[in-house]
Amino acid sequence: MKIVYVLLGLFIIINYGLLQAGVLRRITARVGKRIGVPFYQPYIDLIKNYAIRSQFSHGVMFYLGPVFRLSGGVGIFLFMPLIFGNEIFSNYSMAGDLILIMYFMFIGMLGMALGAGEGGHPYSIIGITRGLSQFTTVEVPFTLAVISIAIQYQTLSITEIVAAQQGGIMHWTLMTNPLATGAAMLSFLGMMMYAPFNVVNAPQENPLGPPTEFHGTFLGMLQTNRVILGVMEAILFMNLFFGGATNWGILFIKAFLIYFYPVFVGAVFPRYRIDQSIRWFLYLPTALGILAIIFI
Amino acid sequence: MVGPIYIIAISLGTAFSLGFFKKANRNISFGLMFFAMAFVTFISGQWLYAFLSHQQETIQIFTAGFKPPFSISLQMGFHEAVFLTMINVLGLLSAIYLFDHLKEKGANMMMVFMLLFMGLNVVVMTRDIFNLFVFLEISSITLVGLIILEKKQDAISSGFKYLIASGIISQILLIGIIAAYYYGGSLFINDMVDSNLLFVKGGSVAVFLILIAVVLELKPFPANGWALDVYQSATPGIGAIVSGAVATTSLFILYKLLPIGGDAWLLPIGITGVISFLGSNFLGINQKNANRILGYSSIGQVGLLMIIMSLSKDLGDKFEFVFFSILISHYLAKAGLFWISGIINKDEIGQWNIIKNKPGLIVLTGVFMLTLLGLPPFPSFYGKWELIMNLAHSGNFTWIAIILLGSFFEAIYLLRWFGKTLMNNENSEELIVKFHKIFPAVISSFLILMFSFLTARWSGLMSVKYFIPFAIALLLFALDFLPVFIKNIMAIATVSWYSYVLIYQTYIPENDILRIIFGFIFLIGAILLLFPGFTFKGKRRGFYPLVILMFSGLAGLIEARTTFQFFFAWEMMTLASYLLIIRGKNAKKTSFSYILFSMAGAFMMFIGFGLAYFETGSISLNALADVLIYANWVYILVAVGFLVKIASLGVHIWLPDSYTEADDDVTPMISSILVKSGVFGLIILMLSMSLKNAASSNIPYILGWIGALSALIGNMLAIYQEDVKKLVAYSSIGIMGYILFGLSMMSHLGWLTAISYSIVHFLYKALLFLAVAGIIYRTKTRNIYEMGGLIKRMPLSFISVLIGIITLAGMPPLVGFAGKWMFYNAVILKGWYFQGAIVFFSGIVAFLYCFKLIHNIFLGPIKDNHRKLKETSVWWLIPQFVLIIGIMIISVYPKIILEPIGLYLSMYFPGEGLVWAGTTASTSLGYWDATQIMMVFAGMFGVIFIILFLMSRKVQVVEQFNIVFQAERPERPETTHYAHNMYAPYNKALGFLAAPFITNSWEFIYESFHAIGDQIRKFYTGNGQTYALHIVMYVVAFYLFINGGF
Amino acid sequence: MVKNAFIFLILIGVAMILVNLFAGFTGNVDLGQIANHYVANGPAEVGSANIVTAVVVTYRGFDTLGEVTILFLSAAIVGFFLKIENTDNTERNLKYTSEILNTASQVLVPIMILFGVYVFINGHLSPGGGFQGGAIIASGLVLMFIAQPKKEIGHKLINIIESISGVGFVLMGLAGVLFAGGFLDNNVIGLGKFGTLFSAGAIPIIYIFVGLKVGSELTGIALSLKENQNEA
Amino acid sequence: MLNIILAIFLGILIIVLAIMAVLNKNIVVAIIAAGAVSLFASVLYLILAAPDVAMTEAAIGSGLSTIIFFYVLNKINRQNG
Amino acid sequence: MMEKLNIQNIGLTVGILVILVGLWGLLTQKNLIKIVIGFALFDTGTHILMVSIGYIKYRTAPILDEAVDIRNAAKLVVDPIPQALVLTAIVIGLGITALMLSYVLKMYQNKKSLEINNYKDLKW
Repeated sequence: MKIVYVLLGLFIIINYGLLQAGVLRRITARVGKRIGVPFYQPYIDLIKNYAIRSQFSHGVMFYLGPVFRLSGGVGIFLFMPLIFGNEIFSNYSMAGDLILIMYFMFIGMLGMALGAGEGGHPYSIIGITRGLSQFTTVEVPFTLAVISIAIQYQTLSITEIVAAQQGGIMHWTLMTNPLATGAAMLSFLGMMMYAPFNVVNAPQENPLGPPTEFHGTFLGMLQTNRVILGVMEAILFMNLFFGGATNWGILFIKAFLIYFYPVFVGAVFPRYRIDQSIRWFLYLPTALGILAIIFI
Repeated sequence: MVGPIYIIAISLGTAFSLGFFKKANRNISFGLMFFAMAFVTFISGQWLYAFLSHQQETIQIFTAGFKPPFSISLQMGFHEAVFLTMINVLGLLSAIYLFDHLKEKGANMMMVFMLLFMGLNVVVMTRDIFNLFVFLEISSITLVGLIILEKKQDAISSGFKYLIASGIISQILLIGIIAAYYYGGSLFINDMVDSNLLFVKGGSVAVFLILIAVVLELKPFPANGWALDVYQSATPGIGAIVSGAVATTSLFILYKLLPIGGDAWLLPIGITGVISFLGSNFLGINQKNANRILGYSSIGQVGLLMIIMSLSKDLGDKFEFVFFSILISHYLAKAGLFWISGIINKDEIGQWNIIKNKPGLIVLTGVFMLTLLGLPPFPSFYGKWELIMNLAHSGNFTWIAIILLGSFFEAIYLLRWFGKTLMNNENSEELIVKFHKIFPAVISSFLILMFSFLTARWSGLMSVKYFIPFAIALLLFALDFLPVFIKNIMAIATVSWYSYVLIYQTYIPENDILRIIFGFIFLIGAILLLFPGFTFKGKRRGFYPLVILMFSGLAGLIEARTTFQFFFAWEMMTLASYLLIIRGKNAKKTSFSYILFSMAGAFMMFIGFGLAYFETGSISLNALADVLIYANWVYILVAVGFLVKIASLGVHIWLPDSYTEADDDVTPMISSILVKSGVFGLIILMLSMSLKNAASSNIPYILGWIGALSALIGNMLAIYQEDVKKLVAYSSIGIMGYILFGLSMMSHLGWLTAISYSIVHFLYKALLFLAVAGIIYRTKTRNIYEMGGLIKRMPLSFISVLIGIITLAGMPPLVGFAGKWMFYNAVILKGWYFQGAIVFFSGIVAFLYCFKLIHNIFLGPIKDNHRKLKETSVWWLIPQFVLIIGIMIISVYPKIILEPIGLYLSMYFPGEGLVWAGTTASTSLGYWDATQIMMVFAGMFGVIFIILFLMSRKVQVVEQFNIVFQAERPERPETTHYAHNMYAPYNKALGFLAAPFITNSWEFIYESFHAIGDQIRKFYTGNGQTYALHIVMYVVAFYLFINGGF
Repeated sequence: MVKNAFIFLILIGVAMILVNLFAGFTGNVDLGQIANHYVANGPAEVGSANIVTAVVVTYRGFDTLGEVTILFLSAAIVGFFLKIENTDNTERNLKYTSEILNTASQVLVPIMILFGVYVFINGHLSPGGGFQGGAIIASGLVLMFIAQPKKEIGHKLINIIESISGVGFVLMGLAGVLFAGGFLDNNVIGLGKFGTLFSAGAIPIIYIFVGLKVGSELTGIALSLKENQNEA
Repeated sequence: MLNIILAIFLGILIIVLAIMAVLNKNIVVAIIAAGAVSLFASVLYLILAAPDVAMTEAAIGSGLSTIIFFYVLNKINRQNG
Repeated sequence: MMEKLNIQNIGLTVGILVILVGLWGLLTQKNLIKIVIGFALFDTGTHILMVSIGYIKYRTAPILDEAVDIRNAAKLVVDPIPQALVLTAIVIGLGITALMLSYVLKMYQNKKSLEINNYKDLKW
């Protein structure tokens, strides 16, 4: 029975994510004085990709890469409680806490990187290098923030963290622990890999990049994952810092706003080089994180 | 029984009658001489036997039929018998060794040779001081004569220096004697001791002159340039005599005459010894000439023995044991080394690698050098232990520090030298070893082994069962001619038997969780890691005895119940691992730094144990808990030894290269098993000390920071490595830092993390190194940029590495995550947020090199020369898959290890453990259900995989892009790997963290030592006159010092 | 110069030590216990009128053995040392010495040798003994070498005398162990009448050995150095 | 008293000769001076009631050792020329 | 002052001075033969010292001939022991001097130099 609810939740999240992606793409286009794609464009892309029959593979790991990637995304979904107080949509969050989710992010990255690696394309390794490098430093402020809120709430269970934030906006971590929230939100920019931290994606923008390697069904899986992952990360931040959600409506709104924030920032700032972004994360966000721990 | 007077009569008679044989066949002369010397040896041995076997009384031999003091008397007591036997045995061996020299030079030199030993014999026995002077002159004249056995210009001029110096010394002695006669009225030593010479004005000066002359005979630093030149220039056979017999005799003179000076002279003698010991060992570091090094070392050892003599009061009834065990080690080993030096016949130690292809000689050299260093199981080890412990008991920590410092200096040059003997040898000069040259050295090494056993038994510290590993190692050594396959089976059988006895029969019934765990890691691990040995062809000479010694050392650590046993096992394991590492082709330099750091750490530990003994008076490990006053010191000192082993930041620089350069199947042993000895040591230490001791509570805090920084720096360095073994090696530093951090948290969860992580680390590090080694075995390269695309060729290895790095990186669902999760909880509960954050950051950094490892080896385009590669040998794969199974079991059901450990720990850390509900573990902070996660993951992965499989039915496998050789030929091989230097941006941003400033600062220290030593030794100008001046200055300075003139 | 000044300072230190050594020196008034024993009982125990001889040969005879050994060793080493490398040097460039010296030596040498023998045979009665006698003999022989460079005394002869006397000395010592109180006890044969030539037990015999031995050794040393000198 | 004066005289002579032996540039003179030191020392021994020592010193110290010195010197000079 | 002026003290003083002069020669002279001469002087000085120590005022040599009454000898003769020791020491000294000289000779044969500063091949 659980599985049915979980799948239901997954279905909702995927659809929501696709829509959100479409809407955001349109918004950014408008900001850039372009017309942009229709909001349902992600659906079209997805379906098209899954429909392509011709497949090329470079080997087992190449084949399994997208599986790993999607498993990572879905895994985060599976272990994340979605709606507070709702037994149905708490998924498998009883199997592990916040730490599990933090570490589950690695699985997808690893699988993807391995798959791309077996493709043997130089751009893929460049992208992987950049992604991994940046990711290590992005995690620093986030980890500090997590420690800070763990100290604050004396728990690592997401459900309990959300529970502690109930009772109005003044109980949100945003208010009770603004430093941690600040640090985490800065690192969120890096996690979402929008500008200025999207040099990671640069190889993909190249016509010869990994998207050409991973195509068809593979690409479809990757896209699915990206949709899920984006939303889930937003939900994670929502749960940790913005009081969680007691129903789907609030969840949609909050997730959209949180998701919109890196997009907005990305629309404003130019790209950093990778070594610049590494340093950047280790300065201001990390400092905030440290302060968050000191002043908790 | 043959009276001792016949020693003299026979020697002199033979020597005088050799004059009849001057023109006769030299073999006859030699035979006569040898027979006489053998008989003399027999006489002394017979007396020794009499003293040992039954209550033989000390006897006096009166010459001329009058009682002393009216005539000269000789004394034969136990001590005399011991020394005489030593001297005469050396004489016999030297005679064999110098056979060709003596034969070439004829009867004259044989007389001289023989009379040298006669002189030494009388010097030992005589109780008349003027007689002592006369026979001392005999021995120095004979020695000068023997120096010219080899006609070298250097030898002649050094003989002249020696003559001048010994002439001055004997004149000083003579003046002292005549004045002592005037003031004391007797030349009989016993009378002189009883008389009140010291209290007569002038009489004390007479005593001073006599004793200073004796001290000068011991060639004290710095008034010893003449002696060093002799050591250097004389043929090494003479060096053996000088350091073995003459120095021994001189020590006996000091022992005999010291009572004249009374207690007031003990301290000055001790200080002289200290200056000699430290000074000459320090200068020895700079030497390159083999015989001169041996000379420095001899002088240093004599200094040590002088120190011991001056501390005889503090050592009490252990004095004899300490003195004798160190003396005999020095005597046998130094002579042996001189003999080997003669065989090799190369001045520079850099050229000693000529023995590279002579395993026998290497073993002998090793035995002698390690004996000098006082490593187990050689006699000096027990001597040093008793020395340090008894000094500690009476609180003489200054002396302890001095002794250990000097020993460390000595270790530096001896070990460097040992390393050089194993250097690769390009020139194929064949070394001819004559039987009569090698024979004495062989005998000497046998004697060392015999005394190892005897001193061990005599010390009462060792029960017979500790010799079982040695017996097995010796057996394997004797069976060294067998092929690897059989020896490997034997080794596995031995370790299996050992682990059966220890773990199954002992620990499991006792339910001693800690020992079960580490027994498992050490021994079961050993069995697994011995499997790849089957892939080796040929004999692998010397490998298996060392392996057995190393593992039995590790087992000994677990077994140890006293600090002695612990230290013994520790040193043995260190030694064996050092020798294993040094077997690697280019491992000489790095094994040197390994052993230096280890020795320094061991010495610290030694002092720590001494301090504990000082306070508690017990050498039981449990007694560490009773240390209160010096708890912090003990804690720090002992911990340093362990920190070296786990390569914590600051003392880590030995590790990467050692791991890298060791043999491919040795590396996993060291990296996954041996380092755990440090962890085990820390656990034992902390369990015994910190928990019950509030005073030491801030040390874990420091250790915690060290651990965190080690984790960071180790991982940071790992990501830039292009050598695959080095990469894994650096990661070990990181992981060990992680474990150290866990332990130093001093909480239930921290320890649970650390201990379980020790197990996990063992599993995946062994797995990774085995996989890597298996790959190296096929690809014949360690450079990561020369690999690539191997996934299709070696899929099984790929799986191993994949599992290994997933575990290492701590990704769910594998068991690595358990560590991370518990860690978070522990850190937050403990409140060590920043250290924890650093450790986390480094954990993420670990992800970088994990990926590099798997990607650059297995993915991407394959190299042309690897296209035909096969999967690695099954012997590499068997242990890998056993380990994988282990990892999987623990991953699915971590409760099986975590729960018992938790129970065990709750004895020490009540509360704050994991609470188990079914398969869910929880703390007050969070929860985690490994089994469920695994199931969810597996299900999800399977579903997604099936979806993909269904949707992409016709997959066409294509080759990768080959972008490498598109147009130009690369100039450097590394540029042919498309992912070379993949973390360049990271280096650009955070490279400063990986700057080798620690290595540089250690090197700076080492270089400074050299520079200082180089300046100091300039005062040995080589001018005989200057040396004479040194002697006179030494006398004056000593006089001023004694009389408070300074 | 600075170095010499420094050495001077050091020597002042040595002087200070030596002066301190004799700071308590008052000059003897009486013999010490041991010396007293020697003088008082020496005639009875050893039978030698020359107490120094008694001490040298009997009471401290062991020292003398060592001393002879030292000379023996020096002779051996010097001989060995300087013999090398000029074995094939047959061409000898001899120079002729003056007539007077030549004649004088012919007269003097036998007298000196005789005197030497006298000195060591009478060692127990009058000043002198084996060393002095041996040295005198050696001097005589050396004088002969100077005067008559052609005259040869073979090393071989010297060696044999040296060996025989050395072995004899040791055997006398052993005889003491076997037949009397200990090594080198001169009581192996009767002490004889005090003050006569045939008295003092084995002392004259030992002194003959010592004299021969010292004489041959010293000659040997001189010979080694002399032989060497003729080489171009 | 006469003995004392003689002893002082000998002593001064010995010391002067010793200094000469050490400082004189000419080695032949130095050797002779050293031999003379021994010779006068043996006279001093006679005054000190040590005829045995006096004989020995005269025969060995001033006699044989001087000769040996000269032998060596001679040999060295020949090699030089 | 005058009572200190006896033969014994003169002997001691001369001995010490000769020792010092000998040492000076040993330590400062650069010529190998002169060094050996210095050593020989050092030796002689020691012997003078030793003989002086055994001396007793107004006594005769320890030879019990007609001049000395045997029964009262202990009151009449000087100490024989230092003399015996000196005898030994003189001979030993000769042996060592001879050895040194032969070394000097050999060194000279090899390098044609009597300068001690030229024999510093071994050092440090």
